[in-house]
Amino acid sequence: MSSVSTRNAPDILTIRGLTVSFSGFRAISDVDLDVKEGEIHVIIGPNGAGKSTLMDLITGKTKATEGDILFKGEEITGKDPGVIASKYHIGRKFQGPNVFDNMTVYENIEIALGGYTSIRKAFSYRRKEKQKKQIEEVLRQIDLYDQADMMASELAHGQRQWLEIGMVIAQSPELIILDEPAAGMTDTETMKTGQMIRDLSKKHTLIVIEHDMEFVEMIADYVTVLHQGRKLAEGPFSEIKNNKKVIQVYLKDDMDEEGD
Amino acid sequence: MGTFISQLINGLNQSSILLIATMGLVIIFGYMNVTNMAHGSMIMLGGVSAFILMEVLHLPFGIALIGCFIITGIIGMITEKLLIKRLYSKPTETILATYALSIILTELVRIKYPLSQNVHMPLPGAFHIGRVTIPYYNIFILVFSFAVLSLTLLFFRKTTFGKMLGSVTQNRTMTECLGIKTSTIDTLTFGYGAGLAGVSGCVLAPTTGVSYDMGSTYLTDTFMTNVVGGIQSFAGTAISSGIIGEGRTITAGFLNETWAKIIIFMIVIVLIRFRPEGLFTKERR
Amino acid sequence: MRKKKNIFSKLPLNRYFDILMLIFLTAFPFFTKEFRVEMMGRYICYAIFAISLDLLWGYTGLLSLGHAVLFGMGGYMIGISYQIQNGVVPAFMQREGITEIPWFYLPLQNPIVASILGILIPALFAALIGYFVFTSKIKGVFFTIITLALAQIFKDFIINVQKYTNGFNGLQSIKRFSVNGSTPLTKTTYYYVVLVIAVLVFIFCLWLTNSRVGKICTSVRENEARLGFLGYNAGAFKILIYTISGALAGLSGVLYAPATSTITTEDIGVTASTMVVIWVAVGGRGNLTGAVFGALLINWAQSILSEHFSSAWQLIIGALLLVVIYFIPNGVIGQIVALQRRIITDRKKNKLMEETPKSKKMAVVK
Amino acid sequence: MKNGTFKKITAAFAAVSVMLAATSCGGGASSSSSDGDVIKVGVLFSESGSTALVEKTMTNACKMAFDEINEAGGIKGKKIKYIHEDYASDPATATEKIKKLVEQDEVVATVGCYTSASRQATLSTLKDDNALLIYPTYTEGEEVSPNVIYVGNMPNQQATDFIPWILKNVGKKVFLIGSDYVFPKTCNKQARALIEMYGGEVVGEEYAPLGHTDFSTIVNKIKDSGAEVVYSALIGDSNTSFYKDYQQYGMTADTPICSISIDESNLQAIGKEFAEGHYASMPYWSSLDTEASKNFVSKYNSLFNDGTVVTVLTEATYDSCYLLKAALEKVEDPTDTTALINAFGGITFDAPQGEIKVDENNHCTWVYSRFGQIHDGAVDILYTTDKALRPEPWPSVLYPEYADSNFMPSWDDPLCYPQ
Repeated sequence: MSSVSTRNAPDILTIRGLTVSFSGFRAISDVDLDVKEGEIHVIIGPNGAGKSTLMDLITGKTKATEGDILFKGEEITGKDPGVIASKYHIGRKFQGPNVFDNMTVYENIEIALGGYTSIRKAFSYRRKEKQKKQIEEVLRQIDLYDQADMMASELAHGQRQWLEIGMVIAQSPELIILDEPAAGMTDTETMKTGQMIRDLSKKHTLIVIEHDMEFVEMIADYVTVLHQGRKLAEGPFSEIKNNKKVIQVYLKDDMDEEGD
Repeated sequence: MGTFISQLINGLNQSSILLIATMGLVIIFGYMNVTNMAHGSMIMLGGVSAFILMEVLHLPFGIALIGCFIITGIIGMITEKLLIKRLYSKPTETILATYALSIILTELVRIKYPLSQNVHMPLPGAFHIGRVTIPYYNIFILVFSFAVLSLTLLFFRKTTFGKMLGSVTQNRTMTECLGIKTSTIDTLTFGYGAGLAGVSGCVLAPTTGVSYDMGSTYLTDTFMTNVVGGIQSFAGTAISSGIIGEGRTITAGFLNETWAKIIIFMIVIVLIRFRPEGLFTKERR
Repeated sequence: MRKKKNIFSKLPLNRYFDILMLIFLTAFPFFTKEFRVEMMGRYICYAIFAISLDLLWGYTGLLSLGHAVLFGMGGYMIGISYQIQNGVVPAFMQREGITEIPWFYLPLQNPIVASILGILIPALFAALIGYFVFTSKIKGVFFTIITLALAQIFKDFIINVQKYTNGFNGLQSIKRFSVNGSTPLTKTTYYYVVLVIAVLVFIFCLWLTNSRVGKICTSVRENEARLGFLGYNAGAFKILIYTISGALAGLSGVLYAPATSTITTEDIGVTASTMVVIWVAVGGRGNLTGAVFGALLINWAQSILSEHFSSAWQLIIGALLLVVIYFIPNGVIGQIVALQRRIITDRKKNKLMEETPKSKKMAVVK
Repeated sequence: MKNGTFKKITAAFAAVSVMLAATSCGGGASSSSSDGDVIKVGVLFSESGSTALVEKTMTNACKMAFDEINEAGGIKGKKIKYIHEDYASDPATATEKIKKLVEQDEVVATVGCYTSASRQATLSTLKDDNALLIYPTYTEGEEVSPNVIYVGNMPNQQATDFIPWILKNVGKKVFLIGSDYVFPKTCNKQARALIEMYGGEVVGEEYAPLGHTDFSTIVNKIKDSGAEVVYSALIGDSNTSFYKDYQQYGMTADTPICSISIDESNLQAIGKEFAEGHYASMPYWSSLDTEASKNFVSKYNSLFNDGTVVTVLTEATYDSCYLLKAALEKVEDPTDTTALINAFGGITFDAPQGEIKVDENNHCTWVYSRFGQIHDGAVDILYTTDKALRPEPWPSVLYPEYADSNFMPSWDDPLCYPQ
């Protein structure tokens, strides 16, 4: 276990010895991870470090070869995505906007609204004041209130990213996973997104995957660095920033990439 | 027992027919991800080309085989350029467009050749072993389909061009980065798949005769075979055509043809249910 | 829709079109010959059939090439019913040496029971196939292939068990719902019965597709994987919609067989299944209007045009389909709806820009 | 805003009324011409769909016959106007089209339908509207509708002479095969009874799905059964594969196939070498060496160069038209359907196959029985009945109880036809 951990809150997500391999290639190899309640836990690492795969494992998209994932002490390893989302309240925003294109913004949020996912509940769902208020609140949070009746496909890129964040919020999850939420955004939009995430952390725990170091600095409570499927380092951002191994492996890589 | 053995041998014939008819689909459906509802029509076109080459122009069977490959291959390439190119990653539109194409091809052939046409048997005669008869032509189909299978495998695994085809279909963006012109590759691959369908039509022509609707029966059979074997797997397709061909023939030996079809279909559905990625494919990422 | 005073409160154009079609169909018997009315009645049955496919394909994105199987099941239920009225063993069974009505046909003697079974059995069958297909990892195209094979096999099956189905010759003399030997409904009355049921089906589907369940189905079409991460079991919803679609397809079959007085294996095979796909594709999928319009238009055109272009009809259909795919991919009605949508959105965008010029400017400056 | 909507509705209304106008024009044009100097006859054959090809030759035959009749002065000075409708090989469409012909075009009779399914689909309309269909295809029988004249032969007319001959000259152990549907199964049921009656033995019976192409299994079963002759009622393109597989899997014409369901168009597809030496039975073969037949074939071939060939169906359809002409000449008012139907009883026609006659009582037709051996892609006729054979819709060999009542149940029996 890492010695740098000074965090006191209980674990919301605990990962032990997680490994997954695809036809012999170990994409994630023996990873341990603790996410504390209420924190913004940022995962960084160069391309191919296994960040998204790790998220796939947590949300049930990919099945682990070895190891355990515990949500509040309960085993969720190998469960179906639907179960993990509806029963354990883990919401995920994917890399790149992943929304329902030919539906309106309003409908997107409405579908995401947690608690009506079974067939029976879906039939008994009525759009009453309570639901409307809930949806409108989310729309305000992601600043898409005025665009409610537009098709998701008609939104700008950044707005689509927010829409997906909104969908995750509407799920009212305890743990939110955001995969590169600020990718492809203008500076203003990135700022706005950062603020959105900080606001979110008042009510939720967040895992955020990010590339952009400025953005990480802005939001991160705690950072884990992955490299080639292994955990390289973890700690508060200030510590990570000065970690030699990290600088060597990651920051250098990152600079190379930006140089492309 | 006698029935069983003779049916087992007959099954080999059906299996090899299924194999050669499905191979084009492995390329077009499996590798290129194009749900080609016109596959049956392309088999039919091969048959019609065989009729024209062998019965109208009186060319030998060997030349007809190559001719059919070239003719349907070219038609395939034209199809790809005109129709399919604009529909990659639109599965539903592809199904509709290829279905429309199959209607058009069938109707055009029907107008020219409304009657079912005879194509003479290039290899008459048969082996007789006890009560079991094996026509020479069946042995030819068996050998030929495995030859085509091996050639195709060699082509895909060993030649630079074949590897290029493989990599384009596997990872489009990456090969584009490497500066390979994917659109040409796509056209050629599609043409190759269509050409294989044409060859199978040519092989079938002497046994079934040629008619404008000869492809329709093969459409579902070939898709089933391909799906059971694993859509990208030539070896899997070979095994699944063996299973389906043998299963159907042996069942028909003891029951009748219709029930054999129904029973094998139900088994196929159950198989697909539990092995959607095909019986003989390792799970991919 | 939300109560918000803006241009959105206006209905999409296709809903006006629905009303027009309804007016047209209601008035239709007043100015045509009876056999044309009968014909149109048959096309309305096709329209219901097309709606059932639209639910499955247009809304949920599952293309079935074997939908006529479910349609045919409904038709055969009612068809059998009129072969065994009053306990008479039909000639085709007697020919095969059957002297008593088989036990599994006994409940069908009552046409009302047969109609209900004609809806339930296809629904159950769809649920069963749905269970097999949608609880596994089978992707969209595979569903299409399986249904295609199903259509072929089912037709072979019906032909094969000719003892019970009269095989290739099909079933004839299906009455327009005479119960216990009462006089069948007149052609025009039956036309209106079918029309009313069609309207009810349409309203039901309108409600369904605008309900949460319907929206979930649309999300299945849009992005099934995403739906899973929102906590849904997409498979369950797919089974549900396939079942509903099956029931409606069965219902259309139940109505269709008495409308033509016959049901044969031509109505259940691959060709029949692909025809309905073409109607929906041409009319436009995912808005109900297109399905109805496509079914009525193409059948009507076929009937009128086949008097002149009969041998080229299939060619025309093939070409039409290609034109639709490449030039109006949303179908005729779909294209109109999309156009209206675009105009409204453009207006909306302009309006938003006028309202918030400052923030926009800031974004640009920064 | 409201104004815009109104405009749209108006526009749509306009569109609909254009459509309506088109419809009513289509309806009006043909119904207005029901004047006194033409007799309208319907022709109902497919131009598209699976059976279009076979039906093309039937349409041609109608055209040829009616043109001949008109050239010869028509019927009592009135020309025949035939209206062709395409039912696209689909029984439901056949229902629709027969209604159109009867109710809109008001034809006096219709010559048409190929498959039994399409004929049966028209029956309830024929009954409701009291209309007449003249059906030229050979059929399985066991159905007689008061509104249909069956010009095609009944199975007994192919089998009663053929089977004893086979048993005597070819072999006594018979294997029955057929396509998997009503016609072959009914014919084979009758064949089985005849075979047993004449001291033969049925050693096997198999059915293949329509359009089936792999007959190796069935050929193996035939081989295992020790059959001396195969009696076949296979339909359509399946024949091509069957005859080929038969030879490929080591069977020869020493164990011949005796077919009651192939005609000249199938022979062309099967190929000379595979059909050689086998037998077939039909009321008419285009190889028939009589003046009438030769004239018929050459005239057909000179008129139609569309890939079709003269078959028994062509001939029967041609006969149907002439039988209709004869019946029309007998009645006062051609629109009196009941009188017209009654007029058919006992009518004769000197057809290409010889003189045929519509039975006085059961609406079927007396035709010849001819069979022969296939040689060089054509049938060498070995046997012809002296005169036309009596039609037995319910064959006496299976239904002795009907032998005294014109080989059919009474007209009001529900078994008589689907009602």
